[in-house]
Amino acid sequence: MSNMNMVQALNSTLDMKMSKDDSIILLGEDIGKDGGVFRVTDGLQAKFGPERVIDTPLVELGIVGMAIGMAVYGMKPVPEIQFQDFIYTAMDQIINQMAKIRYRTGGKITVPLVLRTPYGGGIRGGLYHSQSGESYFVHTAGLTVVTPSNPYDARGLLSASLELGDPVIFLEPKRLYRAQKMEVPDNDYKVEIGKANLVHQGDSVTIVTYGSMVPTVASAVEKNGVDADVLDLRTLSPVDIDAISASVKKTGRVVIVHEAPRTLGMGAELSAMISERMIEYLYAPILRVTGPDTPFPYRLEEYYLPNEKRIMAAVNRVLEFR
Amino acid sequence: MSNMNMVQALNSTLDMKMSKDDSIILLGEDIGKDGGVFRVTDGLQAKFGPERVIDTPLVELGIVGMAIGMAVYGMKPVPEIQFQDFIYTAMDQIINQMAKIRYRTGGKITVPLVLRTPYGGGIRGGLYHSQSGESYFVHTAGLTVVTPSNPYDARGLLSASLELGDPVIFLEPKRLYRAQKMEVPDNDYKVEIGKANLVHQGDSVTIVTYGSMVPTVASAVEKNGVDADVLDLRTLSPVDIDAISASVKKTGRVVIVHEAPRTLGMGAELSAMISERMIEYLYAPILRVTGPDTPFPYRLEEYYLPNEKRIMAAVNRVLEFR
Amino acid sequence: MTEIVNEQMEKEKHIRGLGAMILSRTLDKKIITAQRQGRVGFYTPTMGQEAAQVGLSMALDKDDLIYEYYRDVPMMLHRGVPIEIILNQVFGNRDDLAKGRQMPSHLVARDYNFMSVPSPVATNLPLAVGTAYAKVYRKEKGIVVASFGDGSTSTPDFHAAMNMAAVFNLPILFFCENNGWAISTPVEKQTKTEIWKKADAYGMVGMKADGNNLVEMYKTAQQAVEHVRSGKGPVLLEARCYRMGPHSTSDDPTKYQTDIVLDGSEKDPIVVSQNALKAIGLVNDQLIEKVRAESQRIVNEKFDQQEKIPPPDPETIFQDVYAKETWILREEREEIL
Amino acid sequence: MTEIVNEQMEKEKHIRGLGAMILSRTLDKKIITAQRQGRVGFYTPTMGQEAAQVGLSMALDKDDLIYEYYRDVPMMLHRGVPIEIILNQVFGNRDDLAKGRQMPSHLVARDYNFMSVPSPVATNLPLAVGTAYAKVYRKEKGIVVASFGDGSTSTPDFHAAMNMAAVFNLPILFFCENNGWAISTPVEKQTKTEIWKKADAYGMVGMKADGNNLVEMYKTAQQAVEHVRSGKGPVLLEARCYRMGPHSTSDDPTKYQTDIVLDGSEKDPIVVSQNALKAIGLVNDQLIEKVRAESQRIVNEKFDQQEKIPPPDPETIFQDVYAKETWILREEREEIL
Ligand SMILES: Cc1ncc(C[n+]2csc(CCOP(=O)(O)OP(=O)(O)O)c2C)c(N)n1
Ligand SMILES: Cc1ncc(C[n+]2csc(CCOP(=O)(O)OP(=O)(O)O)c2C)c(N)n1
Ligand SMILES: [Mg+2]
Ligand SMILES: [Mg+2]
Repeated sequence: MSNMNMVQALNSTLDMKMSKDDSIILLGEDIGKDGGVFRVTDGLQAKFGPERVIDTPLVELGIVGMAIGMAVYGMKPVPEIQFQDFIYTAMDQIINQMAKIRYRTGGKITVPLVLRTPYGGGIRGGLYHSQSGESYFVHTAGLTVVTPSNPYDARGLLSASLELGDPVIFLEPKRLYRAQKMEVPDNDYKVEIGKANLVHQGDSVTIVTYGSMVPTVASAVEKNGVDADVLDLRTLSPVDIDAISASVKKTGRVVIVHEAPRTLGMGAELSAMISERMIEYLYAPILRVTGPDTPFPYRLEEYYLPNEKRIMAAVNRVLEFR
Repeated sequence: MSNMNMVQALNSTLDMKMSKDDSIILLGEDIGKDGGVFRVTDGLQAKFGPERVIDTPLVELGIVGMAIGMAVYGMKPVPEIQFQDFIYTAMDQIINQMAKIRYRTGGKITVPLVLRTPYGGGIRGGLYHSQSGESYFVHTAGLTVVTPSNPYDARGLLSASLELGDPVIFLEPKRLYRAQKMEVPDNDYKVEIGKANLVHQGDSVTIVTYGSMVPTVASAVEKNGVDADVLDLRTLSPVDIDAISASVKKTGRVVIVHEAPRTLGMGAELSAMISERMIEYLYAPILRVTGPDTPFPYRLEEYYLPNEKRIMAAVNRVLEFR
Repeated sequence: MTEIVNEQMEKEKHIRGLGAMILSRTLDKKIITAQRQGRVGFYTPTMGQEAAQVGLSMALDKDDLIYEYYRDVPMMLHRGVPIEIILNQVFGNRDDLAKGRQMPSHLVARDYNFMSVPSPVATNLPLAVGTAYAKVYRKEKGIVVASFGDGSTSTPDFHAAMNMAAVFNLPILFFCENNGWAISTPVEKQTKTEIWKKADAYGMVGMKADGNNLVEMYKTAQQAVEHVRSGKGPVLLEARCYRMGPHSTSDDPTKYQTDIVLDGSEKDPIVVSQNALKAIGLVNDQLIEKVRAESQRIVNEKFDQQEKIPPPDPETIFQDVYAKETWILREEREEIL
Repeated sequence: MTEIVNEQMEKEKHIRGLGAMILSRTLDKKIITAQRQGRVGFYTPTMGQEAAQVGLSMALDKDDLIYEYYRDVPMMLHRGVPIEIILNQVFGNRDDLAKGRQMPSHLVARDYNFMSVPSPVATNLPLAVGTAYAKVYRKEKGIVVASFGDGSTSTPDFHAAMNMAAVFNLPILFFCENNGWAISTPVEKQTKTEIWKKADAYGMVGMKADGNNLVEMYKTAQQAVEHVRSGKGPVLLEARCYRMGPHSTSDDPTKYQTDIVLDGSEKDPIVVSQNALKAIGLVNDQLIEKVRAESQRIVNEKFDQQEKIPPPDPETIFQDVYAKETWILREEREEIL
């Protein structure tokens, strides 16, 4: 066991996995000498050499494309996109190559890789350093989408992602990078992909959330003594429908919380899944507490991010709904 | 009035608008001499000259970026992306520039343009000539997303889009390009953006659909004598919540039909909107009939596309639900 | 010239090369005709690019990996991809390695070191760079070839791949088959330089080849391959050739093109290459006639045979999205089938 | 040299240029210090690039349009953008033209013909091509400038813009401020050629300038601008300069960089430019001291003044997404505020 934050958890996992498996290669902008702008890859180039921890030119589509080209040839590359906001220049590589190669080759060629990228707001990044673009990936068949909300999960999910054999979009909530330290096992444990985590238990309402919103929701629930199931999805695609169903059938009331904009945010799919398979269990509307459908602001970002007040307003509305 | 198909409707609208307004410029691959691979711009270069109907090099991000650069300078460009499947190479320009310039400049700079692109399956195009990517655009704040389902709407929506003053993603269901001829007025009428069209009226169930699925749904409803409201959304962002609400509050039963994959397809947002604001009116689960969450196949595409059988199965399930 | 004639191996190589060109042309014409008859859905003819591809292929080893593009059937045939694999893909039938999922002309032949084809042009190029990197990392021999058309040089992926290949000094050959057109756009409107010169901008070697003449093409390709193989870094090789057919069976080139090179005319690379080989005494009309007849027999036979194979099972639509079927796909499969 | 000295206008131009450089440097240092004190959220210093920018700016006309990048404060000051506009953006306060929405260093000054800054690097370049096209289409005079760093040349947008500008022969000047670094990546690892030579690959003229010396920079910039203005086509102008500060206030260059150019050292472009102007008798220490003191006074005064302006109204978050507020935004606004 070691006491670490999420950055340290990710860093030590990469270190451990690279020591065991030399098909793992890291590549990205400023990940080598500089150790990444958030320091997730700090020290790894010094340890594993510049051939395995590659500082690339400034071209996201090249980083992603190269990584795919390594993966189809039997390596396990871990490309980093410096901010998720910049990933769109590589979107064609992600949607039309990464996600579709297994399919278009009848399974003859596969793409085992883990694309890491920090996402979300709360660090005064404004329009272009704060985006939560998970919907773009969740909507894309062929991708697996994962996001941890604490150091333990970060380590376990990253380890599991590296063994999956399919492309994983690994979204790191940058606001939580250093938000919390916790005891994390030193061994190579996995957090299963596709399984949610019940972080708080209760009978009156189900709150589904993930990533950066998990601590916010958990503290709102605790502070206000809400009798809630709080589900941390951990995997956004494919989601853990069993965990959701079990909770919703018990509580009959649902609130979904995420930072991404509401329209076609993750909450839309969760809400649709619930209302198409268990509407008869519901006592109240399925509410979403999300970022608004605007670009991400700089100076006023605290208004953008879902907060305790908004979460409690929604929770109270579904609890009081008759 | 003239009798025309959707290609002719689009072509004649561009012709009419360009004759009146010389700030309208078309640009794209093979749109000039060749008239576009679907012939939507046929004859326009001959009429308006190669400076106004520009054959570009093979670079979607350049086409979109150039169009934005024209729009911010007071022109009304109409870029064409040859197949929507290829738009992802321009995705950063769309998400981070087109959609955000008004916001990041405090309204000082605006982007009046209409990006046209054929989308959807049913023409044996396989993985890369059949995609329905509307979700990527609907999720992006700042974009208006429009799709016609017949020649009349095509003309009226294109005309309205050209006057909107904001960037419009104009999705043309290529399967319907030549599927139907109808009488279309020759004048410059508009179909209002943001307003749905009730294409069939009934009291028992609401079927929400758009684009290529409208004829399929309409014929299923008619053939089977279903007592249904069929709403053709016409605009996917912002959707016409009033039309949806009015119908759903009347019928209490909802089926959503689209060709795009189910997960975070348009149906997810529609379902979530309905269940968060009128769940108490619902007698049945909100069902979605959509393409599956796979890439688009070639030889077996008829299994991919929603058909009468699947639509009726869903309709009957919600009608019979107690 | 004399060294070639003297060496039996080189002699046979050229004859095999011409044979592959003729077989490919025969297959091409068969498929185009079949498409007009409604027996095939779509096709991108390869006529006019045979010498360029086969000339390069002759300079490659078995271990070399190829990121091919949709017009590379001649190269595939030359490298020994069975005609059945190609036809199964064209029909999208049950035996198609990709289970009938892609349009014709998007082949899969991993066992022959071809890496499969996406439709968005040039998007394989960055992958080729990654694969070349992996080969070097693993200390493997063999080079990587990435082929593409002249229009593809305008794409973002071309730029990214060229720059990265040079920065990492990788064993990769960028093979531009310049047929003069990108659908209706002539290369003069695509870019304002000669393509091979673009290599300079990346600190890479650029070469130009006569892609219309098998003998000349092979010579230049050998130099290019040798440079790459020896670790001196990537090369951009431009082969000048023709697109003798339409862009695809959906295209009508008469709308924009007046100077179409005709089958059997003096600019036809098969005619040019035959003449070159005849001039050095490697082939004669009799041999060519034999190859032609044999090609026609094989193509007709295989075409009829593979055409009969039924389509894939509808279940296949739901396979190979992930290593394991997700619950979502299971649910969708059960609803749809 | 003598022509310059002889012409009163040119003389004043140079003095004004140096003044803008000094004002910019003063502002830069003020903001960096304030950032360390927690009074400013973030900043990308511009120290070391003043001569390159101002030298170009001196060669431009009022009508010319600039697609600037985040380090172009010196150029903005030289073109007359009020220091208040810059500081309001840095604070993201109520008077910020962009309503406090973007990180500092992403300025809006449309009235001064600056076109605003996205963070994804080089993505303004294709826009610049479109604007240049529109200017030609409308038969307007004036050229378009698009500025960017050395790292930005690796991006897809650079390639797309360069190729299209050349194909359409547009009046656009691609201005690369090569400060040697892209965050921690030295230009030698970014690409294997000199940047100005990349012009060849597009059939465009490339030029290299000493971006560290105002007098030299201005001369080369004049040639480049003259070429573009006369309709001879686009130019890629590379100005060699230094990044004297860290990449941004979040960056720690000591992790990767050893040879940082210090403020006031002999490689500092202000020192170099002062010396050059002194050598031709245009300025003296007294004048420089006066400009310095005056700059400091203005910067201190404006800084304190603009810092006091309160943040924007929360309602602004929901504005300017569309021309008209949608029902969705109205609903969200009502829920949140
Ligand atoms: C990114 C992208 N944009 C557009 C297309 C449509 N398209 C298919 S082939 C082609 C022309 C390609 O020209 P070139 O690279 O010269 O190859 P050729 O077809 O001439 O062999 C175009 C525009 C595409 N496939 N991908
Ligand atoms: C597309 C994109 N990728 C990554 C980044 C993160 N980033 C910001 S500035 C920068 C380096 C830019 O270097 P250069 O173009 O040389 O400009 P400089 O900062 O040196 O002035 C990087 C990688 C970004 N802004 N955009
Ligand atoms: Mg071509
Ligand atoms: Mg730089």
